[in-house]
This record gives sequence, C-alpha cells and structure tokens, in this order.
Amino acid sequence: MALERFFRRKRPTKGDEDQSPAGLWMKCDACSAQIYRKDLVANQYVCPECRHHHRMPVDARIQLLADDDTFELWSGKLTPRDPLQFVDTKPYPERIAKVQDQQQRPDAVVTGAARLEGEDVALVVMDFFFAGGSMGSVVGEEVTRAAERAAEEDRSLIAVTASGGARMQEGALSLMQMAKTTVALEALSERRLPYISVLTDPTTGGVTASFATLGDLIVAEPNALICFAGPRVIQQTIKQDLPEGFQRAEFLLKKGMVDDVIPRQQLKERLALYLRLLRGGLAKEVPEVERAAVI
Amino acid sequence: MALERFFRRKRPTKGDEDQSPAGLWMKCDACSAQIYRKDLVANQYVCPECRHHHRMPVDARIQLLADDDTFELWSGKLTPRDPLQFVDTKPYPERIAKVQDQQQRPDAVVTGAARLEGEDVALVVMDFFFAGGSMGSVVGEEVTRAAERAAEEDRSLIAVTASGGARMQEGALSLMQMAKTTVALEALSERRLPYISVLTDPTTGGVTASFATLGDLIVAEPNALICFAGPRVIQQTIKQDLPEGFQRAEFLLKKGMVDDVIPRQQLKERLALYLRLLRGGLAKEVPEVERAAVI
Amino acid sequence: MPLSFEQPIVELETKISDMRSYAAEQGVDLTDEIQLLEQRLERLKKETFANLSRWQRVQVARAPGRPTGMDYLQSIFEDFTELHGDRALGDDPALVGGLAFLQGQSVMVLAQQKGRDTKENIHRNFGMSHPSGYRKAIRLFDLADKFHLPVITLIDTPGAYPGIAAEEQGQAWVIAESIRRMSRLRVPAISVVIGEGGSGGALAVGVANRVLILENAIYSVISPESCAAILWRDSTEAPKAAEALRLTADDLLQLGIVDRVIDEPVGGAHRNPGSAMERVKGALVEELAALMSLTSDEWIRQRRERFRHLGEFDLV
Amino acid sequence: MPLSFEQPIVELETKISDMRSYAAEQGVDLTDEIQLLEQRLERLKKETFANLSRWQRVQVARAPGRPTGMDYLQSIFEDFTELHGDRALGDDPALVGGLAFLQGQSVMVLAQQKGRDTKENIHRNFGMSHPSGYRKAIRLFDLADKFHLPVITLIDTPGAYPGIAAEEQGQAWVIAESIRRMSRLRVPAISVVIGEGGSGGALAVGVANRVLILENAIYSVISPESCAAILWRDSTEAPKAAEALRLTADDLLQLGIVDRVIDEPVGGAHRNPGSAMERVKGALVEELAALMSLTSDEWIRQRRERFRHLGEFDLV
Ligand SMILES: [Zn+2]
Ligand SMILES: [Zn+2]
Repeated sequence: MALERFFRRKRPTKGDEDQSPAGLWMKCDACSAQIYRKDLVANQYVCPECRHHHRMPVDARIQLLADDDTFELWSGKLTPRDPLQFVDTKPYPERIAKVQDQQQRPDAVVTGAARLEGEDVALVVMDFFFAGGSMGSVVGEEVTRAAERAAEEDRSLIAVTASGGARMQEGALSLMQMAKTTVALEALSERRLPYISVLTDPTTGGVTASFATLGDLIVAEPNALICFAGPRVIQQTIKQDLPEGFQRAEFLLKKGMVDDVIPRQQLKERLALYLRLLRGGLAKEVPEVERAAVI
Repeated sequence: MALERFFRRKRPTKGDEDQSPAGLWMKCDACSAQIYRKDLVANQYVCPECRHHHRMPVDARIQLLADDDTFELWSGKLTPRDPLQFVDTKPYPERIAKVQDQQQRPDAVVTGAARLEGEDVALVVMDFFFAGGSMGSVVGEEVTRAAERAAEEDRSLIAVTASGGARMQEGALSLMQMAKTTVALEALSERRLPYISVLTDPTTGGVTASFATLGDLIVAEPNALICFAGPRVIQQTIKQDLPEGFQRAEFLLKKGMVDDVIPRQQLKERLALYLRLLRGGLAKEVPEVERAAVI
Repeated sequence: MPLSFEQPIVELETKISDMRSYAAEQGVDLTDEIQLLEQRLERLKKETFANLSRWQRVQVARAPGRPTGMDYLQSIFEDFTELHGDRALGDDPALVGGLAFLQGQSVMVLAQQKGRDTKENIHRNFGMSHPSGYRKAIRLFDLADKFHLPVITLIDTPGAYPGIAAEEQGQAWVIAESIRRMSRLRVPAISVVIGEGGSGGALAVGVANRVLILENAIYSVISPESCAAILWRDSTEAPKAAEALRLTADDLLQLGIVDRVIDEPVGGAHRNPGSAMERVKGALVEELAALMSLTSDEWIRQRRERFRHLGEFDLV
Repeated sequence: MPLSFEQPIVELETKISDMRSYAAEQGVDLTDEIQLLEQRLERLKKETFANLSRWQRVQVARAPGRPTGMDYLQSIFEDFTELHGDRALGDDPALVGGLAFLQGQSVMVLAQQKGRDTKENIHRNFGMSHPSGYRKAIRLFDLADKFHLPVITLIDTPGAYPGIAAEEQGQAWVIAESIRRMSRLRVPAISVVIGEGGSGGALAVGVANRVLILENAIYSVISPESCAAILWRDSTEAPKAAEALRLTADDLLQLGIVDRVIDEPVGGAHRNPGSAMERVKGALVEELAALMSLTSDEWIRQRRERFRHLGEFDLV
C-alpha cells in the first residue's frame, strides 16, 4: 500500500495553472502534442488533440460538477497531527507544511454541499496534488463527516477519488481510515441515499480498498489507473510484464468492476441521470430485506 | 438440462442387490476388480479395492444416515400425472408405470424424518435408479413438503441429491420445480434451521441449479459428477476435450464450490458434527441483518 | 430470409410490389387488383399465423428481425442507462441490465440479449449467459431492492451457456442463487418472455410476480432439438419434440406457467417490431400499475405462492 | 535458525545441554553449575526480549516456529471443521475458515495462514490472500450471522497478494467489501493479531469488537521493507522504517488501534508455542464472555464506534 513516491518528488506537479511564461504551452503526456495551456483548461483538462484525460485540480472538478454558485465548503477546518513523530529524511510536519502552503489547503480532500443539475449532493473531491492524495486521519475524518452530514441533510454523495493510498507517515492510524470511511457510508445506506464514486487517475491502495469501491454505482474516467497494488509493485513481485491496459478503467469495465467509463465532458450529465433514476424509486416504505443466507 | 438418457436404457441398473446367481460377483467400474457383491454392500457400496464410491440405493443411504429405527417415511403418497400427454416412442404413463414397478416407489425421491446421531433431521434422498433421478412435479412437491415440514417440526434438512436434471416429459412444469424447491427452503432459512446438501454421483441440470446448491453447507462424495450441463453436451458445444477431473467433486472443491468432499464412511459423523456446530449458536434472539447494499 | 412457411406470404408481397412498380412505370391503374391482392395477403397472414404448428412458433420465436432485448430497452423505456459488470468475474454481454424510466417510473430492467447480426451474435454469445451474467443480475436485484425500483426482466435465451469456464465458475450455483435472490425481491417484478425462454437459464431471471409471454414466444425445459436428440436420437425430429413439449404461449397459459399472453401484430413481431414492442409496453404499464397496490411483504408472498403451486400430480 | 539477537541465548542453551551430557557421561555432579547457568539463561531471555527494538520485534513476529493460524485452530479450539471455497473464484489456502467450539461455544473462526515450512509456504502463498480468500471470509461472515455464531479471526499476513489475477478479480473491491461485511456482523467478533498484521489485507478481517495482539506481533500500514524502499530508496533501511512506523503491540495499544496486548512466554511464542496459544485462548474466552452481555444492535454500534473514532488531527 501507500505508493507515496510523491513525497520524494523534486518538483511536484502543482495542478494549478502555472503562470510563468514558460507554462503557457505544455506537451501532452499522451500524444506529445504542444497544447496551449488555456485550451486544455477550457477543455476540462482533456487534450484537444487525443482526448487524454489529464489529472484535474480540485477547483476545476468542483466547477465541472456543481451548478453555478451552489458549492458550499464543508472541509478545511482539520489539519494533520504527527502522532508517530515520523521522520524519514525530514519530519512529517515539515513536509505537510510545505504541501499545505503549495496547495493552499490543510489536507488532500475537499468536501462540501452542492447542487448537481438541481439534485442535492455532497461532494468529496480528492486532491492528488496534495501528497499524492494520500489518506491519513484528516482525509478519513473529512470523508466520514461528509458522508454523515450528507445523510443528515438528505443528500446523495458523490466521491471523486484520486489517491496513492494510505499515508504511511501516520502509520496504522492511516490504515484504520479504511474501516472508518467504510463504516461512515452506512449512514447513507440506512437512509437509502445514493452514493456514487467516480474513480479518476490514479486511484490506488487503501482508498481503492475502502470507500472508493463501495459506491452503489462506480464509474471511472477514461484510462484512469485503478488498482490495489500499483503496477511497479506487481512487476517487482511477479517479475514479468503486465498485460496491455492492465488496471486501466476500460480493463476494469471488462472485468466487471465498474458500472461504466465516462468521458469527463459527459460526467455531470450522467451523474445527474443516475441520481434521478436512483431517487425515483417507489415512495412506499419497503422494510429491510432479509439477508441472503449463503451464496 | 434434462440428461434423461436413462429412459432409453435397455437394461436399467436396479440399484438393489441382484439376487440371481450371476449377480453374486460384480466388476468394479473403477478398478475392474471382481468383488463379491455382498462385500460391496456391506462396505456401503464403496469398492474395497479402490475406494470408488458406487451409486447407492436409497434404502442403503437412509440406513447409512438415520439412527437405528428412527426413520419415519413422509413421501410416497404422490404419483406423476401426465399433464402434457407426452409421447415419444412410448407414452409417459407407461414408462412411469414400468419404473414404479421396478423401483417400488411412485417417483424419484424419498423423504422422511429421522435422527442422525441424535439430531432431529428431515432427510431427502433422491433415487437415481428411478428415471435417472429426474425432477418433475412429484419430486418438486415432495422436496417442497419435506422442507416445509422440517421447518414446522424444527428439524434440520439433509438432502442427498442424484439426478439427471429436470424431467422433460412434464415440460415447463418440471422447470418450475427449480423455483418451487428454492422457495420452499425459505421456511428453513427464516427459522435459521440448517440445510445441508450432499451431492452424490451424478447431480446435474435443474437439480444442481436449484435446491442442491443452496445448502448452508454443501458437501460432495468423492469423484461425484456435479454439473449444470453434462460433459457430453459441453463437448458437443465446444468441440474439444475436457480437462482431467472436470466437474468432479474434487475439482469443484478447488474451484470453491463445495465446503468439502467427504468419504461415505465419514459422512454421518461429519453431518452430525456440522449440525451440532451450526445449532450451537448464541441462544439470544438476533434480529435479521440488513441486506448488504451492493455486491 | 423468410421462414419456410412464410414463403407464400413473401411471394404475394413481392407480387403486390411488382404490380405497383408496373403500374407506376406503365401509367396504368391497377388499384383494384392491388387492393384485392392486399386483402388476400392480409387473410393469408392471419390464416398462416393462426394455424402455426408448435415447431413453426419456435421458428418465429427465433426469427431474424424479431425485436431483441436491447430493442425494447431503447424503444419502450426512457433514458435506459446500462450498468456493467458483476464485480467478480466480468461483464456478460448476453445479459444487459440497467436503470430506466417506464412511463416516468424508475425501474431496474434486465434483458437477455441475442445478436441482431452475426457479429453481435458472437459478441452476445447467442444470448447464452455465463455465470457473470447471473451474478450481474443478482447485483442489480440488490440495487433494485435498496432503491425501491420495480424490476422488469425480458427473457430471450436458448439457455445458460454450457462451457468449461461456465461450469468452473459455478453455472448451476449462480442460477440457483439468482432464482433465490429474485424470489426475495421486496419490490414488484414482472418478466416477459419476448422470444425464447430456454430452461434454467431463462428461469434464473423469471421468478416474477407476473410472467407474461408474447404470442409467438416459447418457454421450455429443453430445446426441441436437444429433446429430439435424446428421445428420438435424432435432432431433426425437433418438430415432434416441439409438439410433445407444449412450449407455446397458449400451452403455457393453460399450464399456469405464464399469467398473460401478449398478442403480436399479424404476421409476427418480426414483421412489425414497433407495434410488438408497443404492445409489450402497454402490458408492462398495466401490470405494474396493478401491482402497485401491494406491499413488500405481499409482493414476496405473492411471488412465492405463485411458484409454490406449480406442478401437477395425483394421489397414489 | 535462530534470529541474530537470539544468538547468545542459543549459545547458552547449547552450553547447558553440553554440560548435562558431560555430567551424565562422566558421572559427575554439575547440578549447581547447571542451575546457575539456567538462572543466567532465564535472565538473558528476559532482558533480551524486554529490550527488543521494533525491527527485532518484526523478526520475532515472523520467526520460524511461531505458531501459525492452523496451529491455533487445531490446538485451542475443539472440533475445528474447515469450510472451503468462496462459491465464485476458488478456495484460497492463505485464508482458512470453519466451524469450531471454543470451550463449548460454537464459533466461526477464520485464520490467515502462512506456511510452517517451504512447501506449505508455497501452498499458502506465504499467507497472502487472493480475492477468493476475502470472498470466502464474506461467505463465512454471512453464515455466522445466519446461525448466530460469534466470529473469531486470527490475523497473520504480509498483506493481500499483489498479482495480476488478484487485481483482475478486484482485490481492492473484495477487501472493501470484507471490511463492510465484517462491520455489519450481528454477532460479536474478536480479532487477534498473532504475527504480522499487514495493511489492508489484514484489516479486511480485522473489523472486530475487540482487537487483541500478541506481545511480539506487529500491525502496520506498510511493511518496513516497502516503506524503506520508498522513503530511503533502500529496503535494507527497514530497521529505520520499523522504528518510524510504530508498529509494535505497545505502540498500537497507545494509538488505540488494539484493545489489549497478550503477553507471550519469555523468549517469544516461537520458543513456547503451547503456552502462547493457551494465553490466546484464555484471552479469547475472557473477551467473548465479556461481550455476551450485549445485543446485536449493540455489537454493531460498538464496532462502528470503535473504528469511527480512530484518527488524530488538530483544528486549523
Ligand atoms: Zn494529447
Ligand atoms: Zn474398485
């Protein structure tokens, strides 16, 4: 778990638009075309040449999904502690301070209320540019609170995930966030409120193995890497090449793991349709079903 | 479904001991050893040479499982009708009359109450020597009544299956017995009474695809053929050889489909242990669990 | 390619069409003659389809051009949105499922899907599901229960696929489990046999409160070909087997196996798919409305009772 | 092969044994000398094991001869009867489960199983489960719920297996589902980390009402080796990583991640498996008895609350 190579990167990708003159143009990772950065941003970070879905900053994602002026921020009041007094080549608090400064938020997730084509939702959007979207106590608590509050306020929950896994600097406490976020979703289930997870590139490790894959519906963005163990770890373990497209969204669709792969331009519309369909069930009170005995 | 080649056989196996002098000795199907028939019978129809589990007549099976003098017959009052007026080379009623006469029972199943190492059980034992153990309306009804009565009388249910599938001479009515027997098991589930199915050679088609594989625990006898589609059908469909051991009990154990493969000599003891373990749960009333949301 | 017994119909249709062309080209008035032929055509179609043998119905049930599951999903439902995968083994193209509106009501709809051409037939495995198809059905039943969505299933399969992987992955196990799961639905469920209801593979998604069938659809414990191969040792005796098996809509209604037969347009659904599908829609809307007065417990009880009482036997 | 820091202990043990042989052979009385050495040995063991570094504990947690899951199943439970298979993908030997009695009470018990020798290690995939292992766990949780059987899980795995098939079959999906299913158990559940609690693969069967750990067992979000490989780009820095990760029983007790530490016999469980297992049994019996006063709703609520409150953070 915890593919947190991110912390080691010399020049972490910011995710925000780079305002330096050199940043006006950029090369597409996928097709190598030179693209004008503003065009990419205007196109929801989808390459106009090859349709490659670049990683999307949190603010842009919220703008993509929330109806105009409807987003109300919930998260942001919690900041990491250093329960292990974790030091590798640098103390954990120093690393966190630096990335907080860079990303201008206390940790790797943003949550809030919004309307999505008029539907009341709670949004959970992970920030991969913040320490690789790793899940420690703050991310776990924010996701948990968002799920609980969504249930209280009769909102559907949409989680847009992007994560390198658990945050190892908080040790087993990070691991426990997998159970904590899973349990938090029960509040929604009990009220039969839809929870849809949107898996974006990359969603890995402890986040994939907890709330990300527990959506009533699970959708993915094109070509997103979605896995438990990262490709490098697997390659080191099995010492052989991985199949073409392995662990990518389209591969997982074939393997039966996601409901659909949805291009970013259609994402909002599709989510809205799902919500209308899932919330249009019989009004009548239907008691809990009995549990199937054994499969 | 409905692998009822049985009806076509010129000299159907009787299952009972053949009392003619020529029948004193027989050749083991598996190891070709000449065995004295009485030895085979005394050994629960398991070859003393190679341990091959021969098909077992119903009466011997009941004797194997029920404590002495505890078996009370429930079935036997229902006999097939001919709802389709089915005729192939011979009318269905003629065929049935002949096999009824031969097997001395009205259809391919025997049910009743018994004690099994002191545990109160209902037994359902299929007779493969009766029209290939095919399931028509009578078999479906007898299984259904046995499950319902077991629930009423607070008995666990043990079903020993052997079947070529649905009985095609009763057409879609036979097919519906799959749903009927499945639904009948609900009475046991609701009272949390254990249902254990014992799959013997051969269990195929509509019986496998209904009550036989819905046991809380599912066990199989060594080398038993257990399948939905028979090997010949599959071979005709895919035009290639089948893997070694395909659809046999040990193969299914590896594929995760049965809880265990149990030699006949240990069967009673093991069933008794399962029942003691399953019925030894907390006495406290535990309300129904809520149904898992998805998956 | 028309079915053999449709040949006279097709010939008459050709004749009418030729006559029309001729009239137009030559500028002669053949209105009366054409009208006469059209009346004859209508009569011929009615007679032919009123007197189909059981084996001919089997052929109609499988006729090319007959609307498939996906055709219904796309035409009589609004906003059908497919949900893929069983979360375990894969995504079976032979069983399509998803969310949709039926006249404004959210429903969960599942359809067994044969191909509409050779390429699609291969992709859909001729409508024969692997275990992942039934696992997907179970998953969608769970979802329907959670969100109170009525369930509609459209049945059209020769049967569950008999193959190595299918057996390894527990084909029998998932069919049994799907039967059980569907019987436990706490929402109303309606099944329609739209083409071929092939044995356990069909019943796995057919444990509904109301089971409807199109006039020329069939539902059988075994295909006529396989039945003939076993009983007459010759699969070309399928017509005999079809007779013996009593597998037509009317037969099944008499046996209590289906609750309602939906008439097809004259000449069969494949000659007028739009009209056939509209009739199915009408029946679904009606049946669903009628079921709405019940509660969850009643839907379950009704469904259980329905199947509990199927079977015919005598006392010894 | 002893662990490196056990070398002095082993040498002393050898010396005592040699002395005994010599005394017997030569017929001389060395009782006093031997007794002295034995006292020294006892002191040495106590000191050594009282002052183990975190990395040394990792080694003890993985030591050959340490009792494995199956050892517990066979020695502290009565009538353990294995239930095989997940009814979907296979039967995972790395996760063993079944029915048993614990001091007369029927329970469902699951154990992650490493090998006791090379051959078994290969068979058990070194205790690393594939998705079928977690699916089996889910199936057994269902069964436990149905028959009111308390659930006991014994945790000992380096982690869930990272492989091609495992990913294709949804390793992440089944771990998440297993976590959820276990959190929903309507019966009491107790987990014991008996060796290595390796990340999500361990937590999948660790969502219990009470989580216990043996004195020299570990529980960690990542293995020290992998952590070192990432942070120091050198897996031989694992000792440093082990320190940083705070993965020992005492650390975890302080962090609230485990509820109770079970002392091992002096010298570690691998030097006295019988005694270690008896201590685990004692703790299980005690804990289960204490849980019995609650109801199903309370077991669920308690379990949820327990995990709901794990995590440390500050206000901005
Ligand atoms: Zn590009
Ligand atoms: Zn033999």
